[in-house]
Amino acid sequence: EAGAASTASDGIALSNSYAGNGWRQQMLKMWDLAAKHGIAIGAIAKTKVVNSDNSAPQQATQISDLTLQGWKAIVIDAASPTALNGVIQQACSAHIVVVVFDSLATAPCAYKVAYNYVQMGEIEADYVAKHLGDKGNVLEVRGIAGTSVDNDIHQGIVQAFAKYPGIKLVGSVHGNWTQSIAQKEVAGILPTLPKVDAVVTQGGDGYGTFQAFKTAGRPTPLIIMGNRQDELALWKQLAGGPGGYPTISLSSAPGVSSIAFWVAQQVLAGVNVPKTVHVPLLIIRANDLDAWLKAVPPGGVSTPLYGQKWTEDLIAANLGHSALPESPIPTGVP
Amino acid sequence: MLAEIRLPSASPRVLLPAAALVAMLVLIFAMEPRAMSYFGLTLLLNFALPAVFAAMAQMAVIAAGDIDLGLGPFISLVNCLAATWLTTRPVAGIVALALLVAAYAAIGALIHLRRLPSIVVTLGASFVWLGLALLVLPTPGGGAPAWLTTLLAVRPPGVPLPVLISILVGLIGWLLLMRTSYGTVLRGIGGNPRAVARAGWSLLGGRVALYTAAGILGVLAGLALTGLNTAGDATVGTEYTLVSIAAVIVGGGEFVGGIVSPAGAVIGAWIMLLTGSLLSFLDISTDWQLSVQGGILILVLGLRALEERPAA
Amino acid sequence: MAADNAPFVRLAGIRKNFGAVQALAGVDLSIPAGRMVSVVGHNGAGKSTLMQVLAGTLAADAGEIGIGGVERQAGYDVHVAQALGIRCVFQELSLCPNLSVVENTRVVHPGLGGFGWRRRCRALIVEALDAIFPGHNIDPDRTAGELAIGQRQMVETARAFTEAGTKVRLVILDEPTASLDADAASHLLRFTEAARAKGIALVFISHRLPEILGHADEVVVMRDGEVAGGGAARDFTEERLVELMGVVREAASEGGRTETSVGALRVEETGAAGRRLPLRLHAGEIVGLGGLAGHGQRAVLQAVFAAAHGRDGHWRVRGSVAYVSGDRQSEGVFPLWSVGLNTTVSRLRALAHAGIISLRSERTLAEEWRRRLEIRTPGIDRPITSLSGGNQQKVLLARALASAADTILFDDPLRGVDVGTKRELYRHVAEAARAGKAFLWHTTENIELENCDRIYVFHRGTITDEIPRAELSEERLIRASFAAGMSDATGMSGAPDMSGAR
Amino acid sequence: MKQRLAVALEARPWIWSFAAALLVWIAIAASVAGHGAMATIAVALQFGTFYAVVGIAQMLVIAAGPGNIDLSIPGVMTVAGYLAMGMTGEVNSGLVLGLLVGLGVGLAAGVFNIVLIDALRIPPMIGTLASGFVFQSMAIAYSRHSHARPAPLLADFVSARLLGIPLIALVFMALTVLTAFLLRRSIFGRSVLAIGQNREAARLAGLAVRPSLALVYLASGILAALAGILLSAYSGGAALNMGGEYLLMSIAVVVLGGTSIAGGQASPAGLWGAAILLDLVVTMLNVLGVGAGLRFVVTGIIIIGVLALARGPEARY
Ligand SMILES: Nc1ncnc2c1ncn2[C@@H]1O[C@H](COP(=O)(O)OP(=O)(O)OP(=O)(O)O)[C@@H](O)[C@H]1O
Ligand SMILES: Nc1ncnc2c1ncn2[C@@H]1O[C@H](COP(=O)(O)OP(=O)(O)OP(=O)(O)O)[C@@H](O)[C@H]1O
Ligand SMILES: [Mg+2]
Ligand SMILES: [Mg+2]
Repeated sequence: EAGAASTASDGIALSNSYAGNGWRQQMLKMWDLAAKHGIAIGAIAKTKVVNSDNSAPQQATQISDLTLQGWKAIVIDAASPTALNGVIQQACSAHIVVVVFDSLATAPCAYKVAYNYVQMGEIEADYVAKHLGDKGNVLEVRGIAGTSVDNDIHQGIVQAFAKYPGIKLVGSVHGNWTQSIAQKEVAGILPTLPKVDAVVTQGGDGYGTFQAFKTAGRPTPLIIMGNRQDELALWKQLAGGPGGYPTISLSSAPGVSSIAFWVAQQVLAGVNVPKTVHVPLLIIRANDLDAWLKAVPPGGVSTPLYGQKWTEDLIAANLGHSALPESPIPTGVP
Repeated sequence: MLAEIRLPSASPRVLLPAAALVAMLVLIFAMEPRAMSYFGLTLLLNFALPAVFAAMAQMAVIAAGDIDLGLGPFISLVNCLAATWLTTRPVAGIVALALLVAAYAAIGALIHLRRLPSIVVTLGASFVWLGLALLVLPTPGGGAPAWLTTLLAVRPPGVPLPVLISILVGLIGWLLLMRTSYGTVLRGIGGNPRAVARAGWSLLGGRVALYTAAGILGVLAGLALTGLNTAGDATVGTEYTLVSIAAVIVGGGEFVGGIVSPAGAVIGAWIMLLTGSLLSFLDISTDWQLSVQGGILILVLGLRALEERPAA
Repeated sequence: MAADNAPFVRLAGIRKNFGAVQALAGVDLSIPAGRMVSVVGHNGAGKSTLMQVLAGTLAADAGEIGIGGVERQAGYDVHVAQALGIRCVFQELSLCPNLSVVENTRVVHPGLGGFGWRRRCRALIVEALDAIFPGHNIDPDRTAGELAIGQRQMVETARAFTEAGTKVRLVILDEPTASLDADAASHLLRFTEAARAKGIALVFISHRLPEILGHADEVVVMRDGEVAGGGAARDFTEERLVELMGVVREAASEGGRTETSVGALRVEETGAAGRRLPLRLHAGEIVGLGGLAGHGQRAVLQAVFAAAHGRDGHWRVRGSVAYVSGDRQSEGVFPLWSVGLNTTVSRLRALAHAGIISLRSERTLAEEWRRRLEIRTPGIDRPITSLSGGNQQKVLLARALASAADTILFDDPLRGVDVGTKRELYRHVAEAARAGKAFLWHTTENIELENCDRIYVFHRGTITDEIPRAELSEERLIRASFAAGMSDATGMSGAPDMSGAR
Repeated sequence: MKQRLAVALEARPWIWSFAAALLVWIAIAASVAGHGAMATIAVALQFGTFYAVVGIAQMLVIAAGPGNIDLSIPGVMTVAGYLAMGMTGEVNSGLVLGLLVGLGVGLAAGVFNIVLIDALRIPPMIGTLASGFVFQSMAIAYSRHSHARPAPLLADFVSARLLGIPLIALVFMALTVLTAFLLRRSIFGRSVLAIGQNREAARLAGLAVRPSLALVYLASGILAALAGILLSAYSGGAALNMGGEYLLMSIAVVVLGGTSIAGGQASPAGLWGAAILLDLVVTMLNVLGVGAGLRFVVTGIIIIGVLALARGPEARY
């Protein structure tokens, strides 16, 4: 019932711009699981993964090569939102289905599996403001300068805080979504800051931020967490203390690669898919924390593995502009 | 055609990388016969142009016995300017690009006058370029000027555009640097600056000339990249720093002594490009793809050492 | 002013200081057209500095410069000098090693650009090489770095005589024969006569006094940055020159050695494939390696050095070995270090306890050798680059002697050392030999071979003769150098070091 | 007088980095009205230690002469960090094994680099770039199997303070002094500096050229591994991208510290000035709330500016 055309003999390739951090590693793992499953059930015939070393020209070349090799669909986690548009257009012209996800490319012909990062910023800012009672000092830990994800989240945070005159952004550093860099940057600015009541983050930087406060001997503020195992474990540990530890974990899930995989398969199958498929953010609240912690190994990144059926529901919800399905809570991630 | 060029002592330096390039092409053609077509080569070598220009720019600096660690971010900056000002305010864009070339010349002059190590000055400059790129274009976007995208989409008869221009660039570089009399003097500066100065030549002028050439070639690399990408991004060129250095060395150049080869640099740029490409043709676990990239570099340069050994 | 009696060059009261060092203390010099003026002086006397002032590559602090009868001091630089037809062959070789001989020729002719410059340069340099060094065997398309040092010297010398546009009026030759063998040197000296006949003025600097007395028209003796005397060359003798230079030593008579006590075998050639005479060296011996430059002497030294460090099967070497190169820039000095550190670097193991060097013993050792070789420097903490070339060479010699090595390999180490210093150094070598050290001494100056007990003569990588000192004669040396007429005499430097011992 | 000052400065090229760091610090103190200014120094020392350790590694390599440079440092840091954490197994009793394995990885990496440079004669800049790819890729493969936190003892050690000064800063200042001493007084150090000035002369002077070069790359590998282990311990575990920023910064620290990129001379003390300077610059710009673009521009200008002031002692022409 999936669609008119059979995709059993098709191949879907993944072009990934960077494999050098835990999130991307988990993303690749989820791709692998989804693709293996897809092959096992006869949904597709083969897959291939090509990584570039965070270099847009190299990734562009590799996409050209995949085009040349005649893959039916190419799924892309892009090194740059703009730099691949030329080759993506080229691939589209060769009647190849192109799906971009996570770090998107803006080429109009590509299907986009998109998080709403502005919304992510808004949600965390709202949470912080509400929790502080519209009064307090907030430090912002940003991602890699010059990326659209960083700008979107930042924009959402600034927009949301505009509604709360009592909240003051007292500092901003770039933690590059990396524990060690976030730790260093926060530690550097911390001595010059007044009391910090909360820290808004972008994920991957919560643990480092906490370490910086701890070594500086400062009271731990409310830190918005990402979805790395160390962040969740930290949350759990802090929550065990007196008075608990209210926060939320907000992130994009590396399992989004499995959504992108199934979206590509659905397009190949001839299903009507909107050009932009919105994906719900992974939001972990206190009552789900234990379930998530159980499912993610040390050093891992929590994520659901999204299945074909779930993706079909997602597409339907996007088409019908209805509420997006909730991310499944994992029952055990390999 | 490139191999026929008579370079009395440099030719063995160029022959080996040329052989390596042929081997890589043969491997790719064997795995993907479609690559052998006009269309296939166009796709395969699509991004050769920015790489070739970048390699030539780096070569100009290495010819002076220097090294440029700022080239990649410089290319990004050109990309950002081309995707914004050059499209919306062409005059301002052209002036800005001209100023960038002048800035390169100024860096060359600074390095000479204050006797600074180029490696660190250009490292500092790389931060400046990146910062300026972010100021020009805080988030990726903009659009390439139409003439640029059209230019890069040209399909000349017989020979694919990237191949054609690569050969042309190599040829022009060879003519200017290896055949003209001033090019000879410039290489002499890399070999024995004092001797050249004592013969009455201005070392300042020479270095400025080479850095100006590097600036112009860097701008061309950025423009070519913009034409291919169709938009701007402040971090897009970063890799070109190391890629261009590796291309010059793989192509038979040396870090000291003004020993460079334009033909070799072009071949080196192609090798670096195809090294990344091979990953998409070979079936390698994602964990080890980086290793393979490193391994190919080691192989190409290691062969050169084996070949040179008997003479040493 | 009549061109006949006005000299082409008139320098007066030239002064030049380098920081606190006064290199030139008011020098006067005239060079008539068509004459060869020879400048002699001890190391550091200021000869090269004076020539650089004349060539326009150094600006004098004070003084008058008149060229062709016109005063020029304001704005006098290398461009002006070149336009006036002044050329200079500098003491340190000034070729670009990455450029071919043809391309190096272009570098010195700023006006020689444009279409077909390569062809024109080739014609120029080939013509000059042929005229000065017949049978030179240098391929003008080879890169300079591939040439042997003697060949590079030939190229550079010939290059100075090439004419493109401006006429050559004066050629300065600063120790042009220091790296040439006797044959090439005599070719050059013969050529200077032809050049003089064409009206070209020449300045010729050398530490080889016979060359000067035999060929120069006039002699100027410099001492400590001043002119100590001068006049027609025929009025001088070697002893008179040496006296004026201020380096008369009691050792002046010590030309050769008399007593030799031969000890244990130190170096032995075991696999003398294709070599008629195997080389041997005993403790207490000084053995010379003669013949034309570039016929395998250096290869032998390098092979012995490598063998001592365990890397050659054709040589058996007993005891430790030290090497002194005459090419101090590329094989000798550590330019960032002081005189002291440069002296002791080969003796570190003995100066160290548990791997840590004793600075006090190091100083003592360096001071001792500075005193013994009379190295001219205000202190051993001064940078080595502040020393004159000859004094730097002394430091290298001190390094080898201080190293306590059993065998010392000399690769023409007294190149560019003044005659007084040389005699002094000969004495040190003889003394060390008496103390049991063995020397293998390659020299391009045949007269130096008189210091050796035996001489092996090289031709095309093989030893063609073994001459005991008692039988040493210029004739026999020359005969062996050309392999006793077995091959044509044009084989000069044909295959530098390549055919040598491997 | 003026000349004597110039000579004194020339002999101490590291002064400039300290002077610049002091200026930046004054700017920070002024802009926060003194609030927390002392603490910023302690923080800069803490993180500066990682720069300094990596800097010692890179400095030894660079001192060994033109062309010598180690671009594999980030890869070595990462793979050593992972293996050390993994082998330690988060318990103090595993520390010895973890450290041994981690440092062993650094040693092996050094050996690999030597093979590339010495046996295969690949220019170090490219050879170590390529080997860095290999090490990084090993870290990626290993990170699939283990991602351990540091043992508590090690974690405490790297963040411990003595009288408000980070303990590891003191430890590695001592190592810096030792390095300076060895460069000046040991046969190995002398050999490295001699080789750096004139390799052929060093060979003919009877110095052990190839072994010394090998030792330099081995030391670099081990120190890079050490830096990786400490950084992992400090930030609660290894991360795949933790080495990235040290690729070019290790060179910047060395040269800003007054070491000549042309080799033959080293300025260990300057590493600390440069490391603190680079940390404080970032802090200053964060404090001033400068945007990312301007931040990079200012950093670049400071690097070039300090360099232009502290032009190395090597004379040219
Ligand atoms: N760079 C320098 N800085 C300071 N003093 C110097 C420098 N170079 C040379 N001197 C001093 O100048 C004096 C003469 O040196 P110079 O190089 O002119 O000698 P030279 O005549 O070329 O001798 P040689 O025949 O040994 O080369 C020496 O006493 C030396 O110490
Ligand atoms: N660039 C320099 N800087 C400082 N001192 C110098 C420099 N060049 C030469 N000197 C010094 O000037 C003096 C004269 O040196 P010069 O080279 O002219 O001597 P020279 O007579 O040519 O000696 P040699 O016979 O050894 O070549 C020496 O003391 C030398 O050390
Ligand atoms: Mg001289
Ligand atoms: Mg001299």
